[in-house]
Amino acid sequence: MTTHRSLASITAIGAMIAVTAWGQAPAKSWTVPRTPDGTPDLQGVYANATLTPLERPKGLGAKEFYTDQEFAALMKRIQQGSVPEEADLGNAAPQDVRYDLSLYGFDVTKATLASSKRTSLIVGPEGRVPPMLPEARQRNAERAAKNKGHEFDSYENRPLQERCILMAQERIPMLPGAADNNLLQIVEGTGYVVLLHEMDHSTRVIPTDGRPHVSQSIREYQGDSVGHWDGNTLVVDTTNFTDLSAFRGSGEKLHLVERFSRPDEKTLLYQFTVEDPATWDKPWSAEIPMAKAKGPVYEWACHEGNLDEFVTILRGARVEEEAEKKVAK
Amino acid sequence: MRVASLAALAAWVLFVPVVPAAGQAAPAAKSAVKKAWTAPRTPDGQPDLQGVWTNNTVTPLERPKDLAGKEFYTDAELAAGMKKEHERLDLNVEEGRPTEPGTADDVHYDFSEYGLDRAQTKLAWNKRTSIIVGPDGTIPPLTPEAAKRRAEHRAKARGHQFDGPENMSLSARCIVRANVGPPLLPAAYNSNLQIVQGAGYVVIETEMIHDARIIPTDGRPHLAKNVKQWMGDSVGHWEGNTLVIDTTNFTDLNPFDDAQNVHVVERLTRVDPDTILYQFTVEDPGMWTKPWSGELPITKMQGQLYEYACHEANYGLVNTLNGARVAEQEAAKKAGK
Amino acid sequence: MRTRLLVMVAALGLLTAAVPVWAHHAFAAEFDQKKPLTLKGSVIKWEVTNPHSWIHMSVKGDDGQAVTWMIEGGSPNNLYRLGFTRDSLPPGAEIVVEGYQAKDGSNRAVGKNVTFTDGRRLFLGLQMPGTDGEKK
Amino acid sequence: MYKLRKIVVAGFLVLGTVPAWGQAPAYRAPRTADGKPNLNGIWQANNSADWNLQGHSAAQGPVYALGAVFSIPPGLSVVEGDEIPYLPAAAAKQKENHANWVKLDPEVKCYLPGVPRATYLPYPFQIVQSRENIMMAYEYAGAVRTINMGAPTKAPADSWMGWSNGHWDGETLVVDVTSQNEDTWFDRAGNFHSEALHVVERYTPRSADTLNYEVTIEDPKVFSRPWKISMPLYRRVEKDARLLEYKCVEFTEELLYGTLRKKASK
Repeated sequence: MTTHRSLASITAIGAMIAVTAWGQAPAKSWTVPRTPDGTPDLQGVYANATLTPLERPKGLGAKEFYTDQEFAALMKRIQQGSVPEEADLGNAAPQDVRYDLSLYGFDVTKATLASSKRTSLIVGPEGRVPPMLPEARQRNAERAAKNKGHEFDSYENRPLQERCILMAQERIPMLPGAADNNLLQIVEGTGYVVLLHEMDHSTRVIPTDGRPHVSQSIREYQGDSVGHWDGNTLVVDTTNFTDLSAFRGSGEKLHLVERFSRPDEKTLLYQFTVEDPATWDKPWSAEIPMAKAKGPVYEWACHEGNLDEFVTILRGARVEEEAEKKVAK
Repeated sequence: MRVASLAALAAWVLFVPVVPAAGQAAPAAKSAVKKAWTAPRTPDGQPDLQGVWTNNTVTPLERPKDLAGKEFYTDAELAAGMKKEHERLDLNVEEGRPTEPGTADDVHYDFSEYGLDRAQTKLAWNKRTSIIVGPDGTIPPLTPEAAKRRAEHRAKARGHQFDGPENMSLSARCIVRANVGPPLLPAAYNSNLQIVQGAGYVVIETEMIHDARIIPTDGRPHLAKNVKQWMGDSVGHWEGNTLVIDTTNFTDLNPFDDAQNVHVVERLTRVDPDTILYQFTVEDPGMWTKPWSGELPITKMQGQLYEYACHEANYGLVNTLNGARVAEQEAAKKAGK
Repeated sequence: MRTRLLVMVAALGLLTAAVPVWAHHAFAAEFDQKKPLTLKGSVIKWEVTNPHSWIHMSVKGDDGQAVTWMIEGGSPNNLYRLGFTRDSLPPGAEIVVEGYQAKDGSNRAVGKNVTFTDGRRLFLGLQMPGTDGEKK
Repeated sequence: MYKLRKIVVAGFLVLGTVPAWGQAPAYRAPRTADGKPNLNGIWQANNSADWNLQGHSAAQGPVYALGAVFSIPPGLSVVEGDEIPYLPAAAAKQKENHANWVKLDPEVKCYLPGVPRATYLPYPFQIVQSRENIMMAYEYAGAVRTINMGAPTKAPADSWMGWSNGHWDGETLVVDVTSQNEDTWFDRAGNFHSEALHVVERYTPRSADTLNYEVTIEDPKVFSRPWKISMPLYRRVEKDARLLEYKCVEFTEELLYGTLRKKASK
C-alpha cells in the first residue's frame, strides 16, 4: 500500500460514530435521479474512507463476504479498540511522527465511513493483487536502486506527493486514503462529468461521448480518461499513463476501467479494473463504497505552501552531509 | 515588358520622352490634352490606390544651397537633368563606379551591375527642386533643446559606432529603414511599394524590409501614448479621393533621431492611372521650430515586390563587428610592442 | 554618428550630384579601403539573399590550391524584375572581381567591379533569359 | 416517382442537417463587394501546434530560470493520423533537431517563419482581401506575403515566405505555395522540410468568427507521402483588435552578435 497514512493516534476509537449505512438492509427500491439533460445524477460530495482492507487477509482464503454475525462481531472488536488484521483503519491507524491531526479538525469520530461486508476491496476468489511479473519487479527494483542512497540529493529524488506533483489521494484508481481532505466532488455538465479531489484540487474532466483517446505520444500522470453512460453507470476508460505515476509499480501500458453508480441515496459505488500486461499476468478489480459526505470541498493548494517543508527536507540533508564531512576529517 | 537584351534595356531606360506636365512620368508618349480621368473605385466603393508603385526619384529631400528660393525647374532644366542622369548611367555601365580608388566611397559594389542604379528602374520625374515644398525647401532648424539632445547623443556615440549591434544603425541591423517613415521617402534602391485595399483597411507594404503598414480607414483613435512603434501608429480616413493618414506614437530613434513627439500627416491622391501624388507634413514642436511639408509623385511600375528578407542573411553586420574587433586587436598589438 | 536624416539627404543625391553613396550599412567599416584586390576564378554559387547577395567563387591561390571567397553584392530583387532568376549566374562561370578585402582578414570581399573574363560586366552583361521567366 | 423523390429529398434533408461528428453544416460566409467569401479580418490559431504539430505532453522548458512561464504546454496533434511520414534519414534528423531546438529553430532567431508555420504562430495575422491580391500580414517579425489571385506566376528564386498563387474553390480560398527555402521549420520540435516543399493551404469559413485551415504538405526529399494538418482559426473579436509591431530582430541581437561586442577595455 503506497498510500501515505496521515492520521495521528486514535484516541476516541471507542467513540466510533454511528456508521449510517452500516449493515442496514437497503431502503425501499431507490432509483438514481436524473440531471436536467437526462443523464444519471451522480453529483454530490463523497468520502471514501472505509474499514475494508484493500487485500483479503491471508486467514480468510477465498471468503469474499462476512456473514452478518461475523461482521457484527468484527465491528464490536474494533469498537473496543483492538484493530484486527481484518480491518484496515488506514488513516485511523497509529501513525509515524506527524502533527496530531485532531488539532486541525480531523476528528475521526466525525468522519463518515462507508462500509460493506466484503472481506477486501479487491473482488474475486483471491481478493489480492496478482503477483508482479518478473520484468515489472526488475523495472521497479532498478528504479529503486537508482534512487538508493540518493533519496535526499535533490527534488527529483523525492516522492511525487512530497513534491506536490501527484498526491497519493488523487491517484487513480482511487483508493481510500487519509480521512483528512479526501473528499471527492462530482459535477455533471452537458457531455462531461468532473471529478474533483479536494487534495491538491485534482480535477478530472471526463467527456462522456466515448471519443477516441488522445495520441499515444501524449503521456499524462493521470492518463487520458474517456467516459460513456452504460445505463445508470458511468464507465470511464483511461490510458496514456506515464511510468512515473506508477500505480503499485505499473508502467505506461496501464489500462484502467472505472465504473461509478449509486446503489442508494447515501452511497456511490466505485468499481475499477486495472490491467498492465507489463506488470501483472492478469487484470484485477476492486469495489469501494463511498459515503455521501457534507461538503463543501475547500481549496487544498499544495505546491504554494510546500516551499518551507521541502526546503527543510533538502537543507536537512545538506546539513547532515556537512556534519559527516567534519566528523570524517 | 519583354526585354530582349542589355542594349534594348539601356535604350528603353534612355528613351523616356520629355514629360509635358510636372509630376508625371509615363512610359508611352502622352497626347497633349489629357482626357478627363476619374479615379477608379474598389468593388466596395473606395478610391482605388491599389497596385505596385515606386517613389524612386532623383529629387533630393532638401533643396541644394545653390538653388535656394527656386522651387521648380523649368521644362528645359528638367529635360537637361534627365539627359544628365542617363549619361551618368551610361558612363557608370561602361566604366564602373565613378569613385576614387582607395577611398571609402570606392569600397562598394557597383549598383548598376545589379540593376540597382536608380536610373535603371522607373523614375518618378518631377520638376520640383526638392521634395520639401515651400520657399526654403529645407528642414527647419532644430529647436535649442533638440540641438542639445542631438549633440549629447552624438557625443555619447562618437567612437562607439561599432562596439555592439545596438550602436549600429537600425537599417544595418535590419530592424527598420528610415525611408519607410512615415513619411514615406525614396530609398537608394528597391524603392518600391504595394498598396492593397480590403474592407476598411489600406495596406502600404514597402519592399525593404517587407514592412506592411496596415491602416484602418475608420478614423479610430490612436494607441495609448506609451505604446511606441518603429513606424508609429497610423490611422486613416478618406477625404473625397484622398486617403489622409495621421501617425503618432513614434520612438525617438525612427525615422528621426532625437525627435520625441513626431506627428505626421500623409495624403495620397491618385491623379492619373499611373501616378499617386504623395504629400506629407511633419511636425514636432520640441524638435523643429516649425512644421515642414513635402510632396513627390509615386509612379506605377511593372512587376511586383520580391521578398526582402534582411535579418536572415545579415552577414554584413557580423563582418563589420568582426572587422572592428580585429582592428582593435591589431591596434592593441601595435601599442603593446 | 547616427544621424539618419543627414545620411538620407546625402543618399538622395542632388539632381546634379554624381551618385547616391548611401548604402544599407557602412561598407568601409566592413571592408578595408587599404586592401584592394583582384580575384579571378569560377562561380561556385550565387547566394540570392538580402540585404546583399553573395557570390561564392573558387580562386586558385599562388600555391595552386583552390580557396573559396565570398563576394558581397547587391540585392537581387531588381534583377528578378528584369527577368533574371537564381540560375542566371551559372556555377562554373569564369569571373574577375576587383574590390576590397574584409577588415577581419577573412576570405570575403566586396566586388567593386565584377566582370566575365571577356570583359562583359556582370548580370546586365548576361544574355537575358530568352524564354524562361520572361515577363509578358 | 414523385413519392420516391420526396423520400429521397427528406432523407437528404435529414442527412444534410445531421452534422457528422465535429463538422458544422456547410456555412456560407458573407460576401465581399466582388462576390467572394469575405476573409477580411484579424485571425489567430489557438493551439500549441507551434510547439509541436504532433500530440505532445507538457515538458520542462529550455531555461530553468523561466520556470513555468516558458515550460512547454501539452497539445493535441494537428496532424491528421498523428503521423509525419518521414523517410528514415529524415526521421533521424528530426530527432536531432528536436534535441537541439533552442540552438537550431529559426523562430528563436526571429527569422521569417515560412508557410504554414506563419499561420499557427502564437500571434495574430491579418487578411486584407482585394480582388487581385490577398495580403496576409503577420504580427510576428513583420512577416507578410501577398497571394496572387490572378494567373499563376513562377518564383525567380526560393524565399523565406515562399511564392503564393491563390484561387477560389467554392467557399474555400486555395493557396499553392512553392519555392520556400529549406531553412524554415514547421514548429519548435524540429519538424523540417527541404527546398522541394510544396504546400497547398485551404482557408474555409466555418462560422462568422472561425475558419477551417487545412494544409497538404508534400516534400519527396523528406517525406514518403503527402500529409495533412488542420485546425480552426479564430477571429480576434475585441472591439479594437489590431496587429501591433512585433519586430523581434532586436531581441535576438545579443544571442546572435553578443560575442562580437567590444570587450570593456580593461
